[in-house]
Amino acid sequence: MSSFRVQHANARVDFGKPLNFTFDGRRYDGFEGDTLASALLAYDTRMVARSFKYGRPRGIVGAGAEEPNALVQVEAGAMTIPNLKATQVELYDGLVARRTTGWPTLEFDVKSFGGRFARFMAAGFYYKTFQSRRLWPKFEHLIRHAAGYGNTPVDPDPETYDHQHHHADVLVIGGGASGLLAALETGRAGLDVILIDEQSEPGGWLLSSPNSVIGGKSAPVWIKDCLAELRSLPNVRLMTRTSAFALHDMNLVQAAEQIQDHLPPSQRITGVPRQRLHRIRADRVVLATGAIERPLVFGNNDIPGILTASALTTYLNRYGVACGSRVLLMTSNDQVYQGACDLADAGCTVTVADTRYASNTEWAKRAAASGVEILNGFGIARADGGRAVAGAKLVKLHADKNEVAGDGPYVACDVIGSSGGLSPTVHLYCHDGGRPIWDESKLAFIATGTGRAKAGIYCVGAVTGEFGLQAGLEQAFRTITDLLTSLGKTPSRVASDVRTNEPAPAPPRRIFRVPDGKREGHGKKAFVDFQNDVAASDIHLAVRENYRSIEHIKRYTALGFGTDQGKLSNVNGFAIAADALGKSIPEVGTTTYRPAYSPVTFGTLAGAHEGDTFEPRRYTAMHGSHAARGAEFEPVGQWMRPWYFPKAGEDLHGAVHRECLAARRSVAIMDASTLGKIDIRGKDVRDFLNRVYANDWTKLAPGKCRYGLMLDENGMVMDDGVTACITDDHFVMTTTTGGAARVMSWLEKWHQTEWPELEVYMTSVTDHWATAAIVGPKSRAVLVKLCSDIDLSAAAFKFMDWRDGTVAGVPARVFRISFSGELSFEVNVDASYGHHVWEALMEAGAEFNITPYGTETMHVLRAEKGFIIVGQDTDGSMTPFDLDMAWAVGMKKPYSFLGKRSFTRSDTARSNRKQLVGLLTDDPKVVLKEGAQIIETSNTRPPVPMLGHVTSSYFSPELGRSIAMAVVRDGIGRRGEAGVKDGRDVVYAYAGGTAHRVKIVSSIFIDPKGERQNV
Amino acid sequence: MQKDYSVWSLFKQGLRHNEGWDPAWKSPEPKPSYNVIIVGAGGHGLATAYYLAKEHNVRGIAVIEKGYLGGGNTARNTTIVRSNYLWDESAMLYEHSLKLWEGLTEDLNYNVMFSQRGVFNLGHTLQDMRDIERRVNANNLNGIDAMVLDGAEVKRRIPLIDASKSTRFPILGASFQPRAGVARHDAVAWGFARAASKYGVDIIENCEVSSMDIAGGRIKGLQTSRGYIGADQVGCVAAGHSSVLAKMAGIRLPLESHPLQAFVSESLKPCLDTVVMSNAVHGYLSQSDKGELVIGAGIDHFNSYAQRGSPHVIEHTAAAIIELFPMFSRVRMNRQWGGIVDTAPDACPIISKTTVKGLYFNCGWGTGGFKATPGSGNVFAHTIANDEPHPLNRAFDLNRFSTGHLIDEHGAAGVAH
Amino acid sequence: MFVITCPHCREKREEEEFSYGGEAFIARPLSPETLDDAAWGDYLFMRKNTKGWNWEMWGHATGCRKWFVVKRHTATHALEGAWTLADGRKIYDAEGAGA
Amino acid sequence: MSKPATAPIIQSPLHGFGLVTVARAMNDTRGVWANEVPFLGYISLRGASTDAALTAAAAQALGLSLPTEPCTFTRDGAIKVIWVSPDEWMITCQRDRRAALLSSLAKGLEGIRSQVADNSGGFTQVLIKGRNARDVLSHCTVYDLGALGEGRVVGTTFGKSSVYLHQASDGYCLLLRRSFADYIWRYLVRAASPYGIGVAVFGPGHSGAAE
Repeated sequence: MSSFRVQHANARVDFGKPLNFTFDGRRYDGFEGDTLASALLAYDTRMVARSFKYGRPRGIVGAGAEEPNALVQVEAGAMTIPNLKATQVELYDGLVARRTTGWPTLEFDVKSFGGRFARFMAAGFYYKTFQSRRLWPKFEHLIRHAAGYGNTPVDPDPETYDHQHHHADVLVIGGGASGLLAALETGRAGLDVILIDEQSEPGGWLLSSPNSVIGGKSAPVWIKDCLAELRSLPNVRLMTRTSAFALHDMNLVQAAEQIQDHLPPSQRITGVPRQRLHRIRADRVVLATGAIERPLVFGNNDIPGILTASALTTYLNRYGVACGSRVLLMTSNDQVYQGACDLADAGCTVTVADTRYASNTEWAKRAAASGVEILNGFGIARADGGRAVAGAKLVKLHADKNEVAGDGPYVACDVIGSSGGLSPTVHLYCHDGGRPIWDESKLAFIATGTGRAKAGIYCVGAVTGEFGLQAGLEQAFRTITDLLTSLGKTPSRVASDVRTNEPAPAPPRRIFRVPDGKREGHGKKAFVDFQNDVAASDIHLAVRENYRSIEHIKRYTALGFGTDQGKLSNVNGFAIAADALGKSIPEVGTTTYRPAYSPVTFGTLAGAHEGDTFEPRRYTAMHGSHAARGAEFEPVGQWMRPWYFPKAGEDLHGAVHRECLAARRSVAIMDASTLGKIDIRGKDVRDFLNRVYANDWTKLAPGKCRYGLMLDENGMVMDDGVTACITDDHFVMTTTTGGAARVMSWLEKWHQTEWPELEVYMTSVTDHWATAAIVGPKSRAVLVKLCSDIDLSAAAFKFMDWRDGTVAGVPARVFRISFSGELSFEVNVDASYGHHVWEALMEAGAEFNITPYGTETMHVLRAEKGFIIVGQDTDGSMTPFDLDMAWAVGMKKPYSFLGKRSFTRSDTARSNRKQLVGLLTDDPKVVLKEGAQIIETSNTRPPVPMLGHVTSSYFSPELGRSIAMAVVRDGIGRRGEAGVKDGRDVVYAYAGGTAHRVKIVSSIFIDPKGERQNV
Repeated sequence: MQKDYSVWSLFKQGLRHNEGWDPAWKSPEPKPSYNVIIVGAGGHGLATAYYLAKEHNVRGIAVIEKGYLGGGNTARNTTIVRSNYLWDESAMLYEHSLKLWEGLTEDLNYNVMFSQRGVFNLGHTLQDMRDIERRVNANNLNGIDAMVLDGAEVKRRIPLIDASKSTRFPILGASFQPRAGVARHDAVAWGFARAASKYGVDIIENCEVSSMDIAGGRIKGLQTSRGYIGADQVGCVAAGHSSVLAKMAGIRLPLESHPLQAFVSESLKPCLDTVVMSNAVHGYLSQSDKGELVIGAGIDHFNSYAQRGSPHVIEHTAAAIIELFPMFSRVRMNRQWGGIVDTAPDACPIISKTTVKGLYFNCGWGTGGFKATPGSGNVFAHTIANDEPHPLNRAFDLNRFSTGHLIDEHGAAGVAH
Repeated sequence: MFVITCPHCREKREEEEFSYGGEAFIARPLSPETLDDAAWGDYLFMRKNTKGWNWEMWGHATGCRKWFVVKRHTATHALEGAWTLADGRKIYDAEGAGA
Repeated sequence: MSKPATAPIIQSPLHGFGLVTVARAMNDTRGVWANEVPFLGYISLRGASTDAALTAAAAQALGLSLPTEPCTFTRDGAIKVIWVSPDEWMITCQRDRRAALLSSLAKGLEGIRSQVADNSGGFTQVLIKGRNARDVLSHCTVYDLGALGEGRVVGTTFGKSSVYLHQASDGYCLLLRRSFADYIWRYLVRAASPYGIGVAVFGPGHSGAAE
């Protein structure tokens, strides 16, 4: 037993509140405030994972978001979460976690055998082999199953997520010393401030450094006082467990809040989301994101029990866990000394191998006082131990070259911590195009405090390379002073408030890869990126193979592509690459990061856009009636339209057959409310319509309606509908259901941008009108029962007329138009009465067995008449002439209407374009597949030239046979009634392997003269 | 001469601590002039150079690149490869490309990890299903493998998908192309670079074109950040930056450059063995060999050259994925990024000669360029070598925007590639 | 993600309230019939696709439903301003951006 | 044939949720209280703010002035005029006032470039009150609610839909389109669930138009 608990007062765990949990099937105890990692380490746990490529034993390395190895699967079943970092999992009672690597077991891992051949599996090895086309799929199967960490749940997520939008004057990201200072100063100045911190409590590194003193207060007291004051300010909002994972243009920050993850599933509150996406738009963003310690790179540096020095300090001071009793620390800087002293004071034997020949004298004094042994000028050549570190071989380093100068002692130890210096957490700074710069004195890519102030981005503390507490606070104070001054405000503090007990810093040694006296690749593997098994030798290999751009190096070796986003590996990788390339680090390039800073669930990103609220469903005023009558619905655009109304035991075809015959023989009724309706008014309305429609509107008289075709500028049909002339300067246009919004903004755009001089206004009245289409020979008989103030007689109310009147006691506008070819009335009323009028019509029609029908029957009825559906019979490549609808084009109109000019282009003017025709199969029972391709002969051996395709196809109950519409090259000229010779009217319709012989005919299958609608 | 890659070379080099590997490609200084300069060292540009040298015996070829090779959309796409397009012209071009994909690893002696795991294009509405039927029948008559599957069959083949009727976009069926799949994007660029380099093609990185030397209606050379380079012929394959190059030659293109975003999840154990695409819900995904869910988002509607889009696009895409796979709401996004796609009005590419003699453009691939990489390079090489389009790209010239002979693939293209 | 000040609502609003309308000030030819196919095709399809300061149209979809113009840098996403069509036109012409 | 015996039955867009039957008096047990304010009159008016004749005639016809300041509304008792754009307003009123207002507008605007359209079937209103009303809205819209002062009204997003939004006494008023009402109500209820939502009885004094 080498690890042990140290129950000191400053620990952030509550030793009075024991919790138990399970890892990999074994039960453990921990305390409230522990993370899964700290609790496991307290049990001396070393190996928690196997490495991605070689299956090497791996342990916990860090204490937070930087952790590369300890990826665990938490909970099971629908609640399971893959790939959480044990260092970020807050312990709760009954927590169940397991490893995500190591097969069949952690102890006995198959991959580790492959690992023995690591030298044959260097970076990019799979690009160089598995080239057999036959064998690759088998290799790939193996690779896929060897890769991957946790498992996705297989059941739908029982928890929910949501979004919240915020707007603030100042957003401070990071609740460490500088972040707290920034929030206090801006808060005191009366600004709207949001402070977010990713951890369960603010404090940042101070939580790991309780012996620090700020302005005469110990760190814990200083934090407590800051928080108390922040909470007392109404203009400051403090959010914990909230990780800012992306910074976007104009200071929009996305942050993910963990609302319930730290609670046992049994204690989670239903109705409260599991996680929440905060979208924060701030005038000024203050990045107080701190820095992350990077380890030094040395042989076997991935053996479990080798952590970053700062992690060792954190586990001791914050969680009360000494990770070992014989501690070896290796450093290039001052950072490890406080921890070294604390560990020694806690009873550990501590040796510091300081790669510098001269340590910081003040720290050396304090260390000596705590009984810490310091070996100056030494580094670790190689660590020993299999699944737990047992010792390390030191070498004497050259004073100024990173080379071995001589032999060194062997140090037996049960834990190693190393520090190569700090790397500023510049991830967010990079997201919106910011570029950190390399500072050779600080050995870090740093963000500048006010360099991006113009964009409203300020950086404070360690993220700017001011790593010491004293220097960081001073820099933060200066920067916030600038920020406040730019707003005409003044800071409340005086600099003395941030004086600390920190010794003046001594310069660090510039070292990343600790030499072992061997050529790179000859000694023990020295890992740079643990999660992707990238060793220093892999980087050298990449360079050797001319992958010299840092992006190539990263991609070829996978450096920094893990879920830790290269937090530990990036700078070491750069430095080693620079070495290999013989360049300086800035010459290699600047490090940059993409969102997410730390992984965020898809659920959080989606928020409430899920299930019922994924996408709007629009309903008409009659929807209740349809649902009550058992309608099946079809989504059309955002609308839910009745598709058909099955009676008991009826399928689609049965219902449609019945509905069609009702419309043709008696009376049927359809909800047409979803059609777009646009009220257009103004003295120039006819001129306007003449420009946006192909038709001529000059002579349409009040009281009359006309069908119109709307074209895009490319000359292709984009929408259609009936437009009524109310008065000379007032028209009402109808559009397709799916096209309504598009047409409305199309018309507005043309009016606003091209023809503002036209006196016309448009208003959408789609939602105002509810529309019932009463269709069939008996429709007049039905309507007359409910409408006494319109003369409905054929003579008085002609086809394509409209009238105002009253239906079922409700003011109504009735159109005598027909999309079925039958006598038909479309009754429009204030939608508030839509349901009432629908029910009244059903009641009045009962004696004629009035039959409600849906979109499917509507399609059959209109196809029998050869009426097109835009979007089904057209696909954006059909002109009015292709549709044989020249009658709807007013070529003589003075204004060159939208799309007209395009007609005369060579390809558009071609005679043999695809044209809309009707098709009749030889076998009347065969209903062609919509989407069947038209070919010349029955030969279907590819490649077969295609003439067009079937756009609409149904069985027509009226005709007792199948009918179809299709677009066919030169089709109009090939129609049977055109008297074509030698069977040019015969083609084949191919679908799913079979070709049916069909005749090309007119697309009007019944009542070509259109007499029925005129009765 | 460069060593071949094989198990044996891996073994031999392994024993020598991997110190004996050659550079994958050479990085020479630019020569004063070349017969052909390809501008843009993405997959398409490198493939063009490779096929020019290999199939047309052209020598004196340089590929110049303003950044690092393969750093544009080649490195930023979601790697879907398929050929189930609607219109003959595009179907034939993409099928030509797919055939090349099938032999590419062996041809390049570089494993591009082409994985023929099939692609599903989901249908959620009756019109979706009509369009799928139409496209699949056209594919079959063009000799392209494709089939229509119903909702139950889709569920059987993709166990995690939500096939319930209650969803906002119920899955009515899908088209399925078995030979389609995914590949390792970087490997394609590196493989072509290495193979082209073997043929003596000069690959010159960090070399940005600042102006074009055009005299008497003919291209003479390029002014670059690494000096003037003469050329008899210049092929521009610059994707999002095509309009910028065209401007230097006084040519206008029907292109708009938009951000196209994508993201990957953390690495997971295998949970999805194919590629799923849905235009209706605007999401498409596959799982990489490394275990990451690779997810393509919609394009941002505004023009941009910033390789950065808006977060709500990513959020909507995550929602779309959850609509298809509800359990993935607990999976986490690890990394997101953006590319710049050059979109044409008919969602089809432009592979064309221009009004300037010796100057050619290959652009407008929009959201779908990756799948075409070998085919695009192959026909473009032919176009340059013969100063005449290959039969497969004749229809993709610039004239179609005045004759009106557009090849509208919005249906097949959608957002989803 | 942008914040745009709608020149009609005179308020800063989030990008999601707007829809992008493409290149600004592409005037419809006054007499299309007099253009040859190339010129008509140019009007229909050819675009500047500027890398740099770009004059573009945005519509305030959820707000006033008005179309207006924005000057935005397509490489940095910097936004210089938003104007009504009329006001924007004056600046656009003054800059010679149409040339 | 004569009119049917039964008088026409009016139905509001949120009828399907049966809000009337579950509504109760507000209390402290819920963070937010909401309900539909149904059956109002809605009139779309278009014309140029800059046209003095129009603004004068409209003011005359309505008995209150047209707001010409962007994103504001004017109110007089039960009539409210909402600025939508420099050439568009939405007038809300008690349903029984609609016919009178339509005809007085029609008469008053005779010969003036304008448009008047009855949209009463197309819209409804939802009132949201309670201590967390603003929190709930911050989940639903991207708009900066801090900028929404008294007397201001904005058209903005609501989930993937859109609404007109303004403050109402101790709460907010949403003006929305009929066909989107179902989606918006579901979205609202979901957003409110962490705070607890109740369906409130808003007294007669609480008609949306009076807010």
